[in-house]
Amino acid sequence: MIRLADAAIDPGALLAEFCAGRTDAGAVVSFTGLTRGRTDGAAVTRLTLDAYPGFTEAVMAEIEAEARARFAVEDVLAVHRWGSLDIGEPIIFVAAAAEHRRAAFEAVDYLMDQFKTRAPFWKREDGPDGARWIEARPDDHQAIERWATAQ
Amino acid sequence: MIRLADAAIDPGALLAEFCAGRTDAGAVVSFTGLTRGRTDGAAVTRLTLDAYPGFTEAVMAEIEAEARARFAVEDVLAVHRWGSLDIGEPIIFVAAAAEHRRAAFEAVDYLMDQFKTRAPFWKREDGPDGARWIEARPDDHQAIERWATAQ
Amino acid sequence: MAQVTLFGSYQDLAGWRTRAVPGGSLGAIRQAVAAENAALGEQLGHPCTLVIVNERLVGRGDGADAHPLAENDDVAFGPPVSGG
Amino acid sequence: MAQVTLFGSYQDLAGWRTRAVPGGSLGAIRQAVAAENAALGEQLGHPCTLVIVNERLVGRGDGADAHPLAENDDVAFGPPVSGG
Repeated sequence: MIRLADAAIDPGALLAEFCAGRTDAGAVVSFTGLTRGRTDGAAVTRLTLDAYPGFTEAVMAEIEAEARARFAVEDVLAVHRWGSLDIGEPIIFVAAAAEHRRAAFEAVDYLMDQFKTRAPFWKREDGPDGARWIEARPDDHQAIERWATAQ
Repeated sequence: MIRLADAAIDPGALLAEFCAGRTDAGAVVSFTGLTRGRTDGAAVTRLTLDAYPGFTEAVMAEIEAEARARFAVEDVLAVHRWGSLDIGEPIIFVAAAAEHRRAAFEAVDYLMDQFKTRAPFWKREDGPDGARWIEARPDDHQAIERWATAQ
Repeated sequence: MAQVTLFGSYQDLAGWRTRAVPGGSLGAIRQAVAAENAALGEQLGHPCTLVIVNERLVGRGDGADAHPLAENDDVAFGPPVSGG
Repeated sequence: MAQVTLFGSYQDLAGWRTRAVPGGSLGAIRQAVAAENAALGEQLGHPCTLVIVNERLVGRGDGADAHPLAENDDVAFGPPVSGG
């Protein structure tokens, strides 16, 4: 399940909802991305994420389908925030449930690597030194290569 | 931070508490272990975890210190339930916060592998076919070997 | 005329987000934009630029130039993305 | 006399959880238990058994036999563990 959220997301509530009523999955792994007050040494006061509703969910849903096909998971949830975010606010919540923990870890790891380089969001950081647009980092591009050869 | 809980633990509330106020950590990874209604094909109706308060936390704290020394994490939390659990109830919640996601993933992965084989808990599953004591699985023993050579 | 939307830094470069641009193909749209703003026109042709028509990715940069457009198609150009 | 506590399956095997057992070393405690319950005595000597004195791990199975005990020491024996 993929959701695009234009208001604050609540990782605690999302994890509680995702765990509720599960009696077959022994393992739930989650990732929460938070807006940092500093990147590469520069202060950040606000983060703005642009998205293209319709297209953005479609690409995320493709990535979700890949993860479901690739790992022995029972369920996957990804909620991505867009709009204007304060420092410390959650940007993304991703969770996977599986019978055993390895598949849950790998699915969330995979989803995050793919979202970082492929999910259509455009990020602008505002700080005392002005605004700058953020692209995927070199280590994000390296990270995604792990999945080309692995299993 | 290590906690031993003799009453129900709430992964959503723990994740919310763990994320709150973080402005330096961009990444929070969590693991939640849930009581499964079936293991290796056998139905389970109740899980009982025995622990040795004092000793159990001390071993968990040792493992936590290893993880903090080994990975670039800002914070680690592990809450382990003991006592008598219904199917679907959380057994363990582990979370790590880091500037970048790789360290957070690896720390939680490491903590779970170590807890599975080293944390002093004794588990009994009750089901229609009687009771059985559970030891770490062969794949848990394999999992822990990954950390002997890695980085 | 196609409705053209720009994302991320392309908006700042253009000074607009959405406008109607005449042209029967993506190449024609790019040329119309480049005639007015050479720097933006160059960015839209870059091989990393996502070119999206009616919410579907149709190619990257000037590699999508041949793609024909119908009246009222929604066209979008986006710089390299960074989710999560 | 040391207070001896058994964990996990050892409790089921013994039929008790905690009792006072006389003996000036862990080996003596093991022998006292084995005299009463040979199967349990053998388990306590197994190289995977955790042997804990006053909340500190002092060794495994009969490898810890030489460890001396003081009056009122807390001794615990646990089978292989499985957290998480």
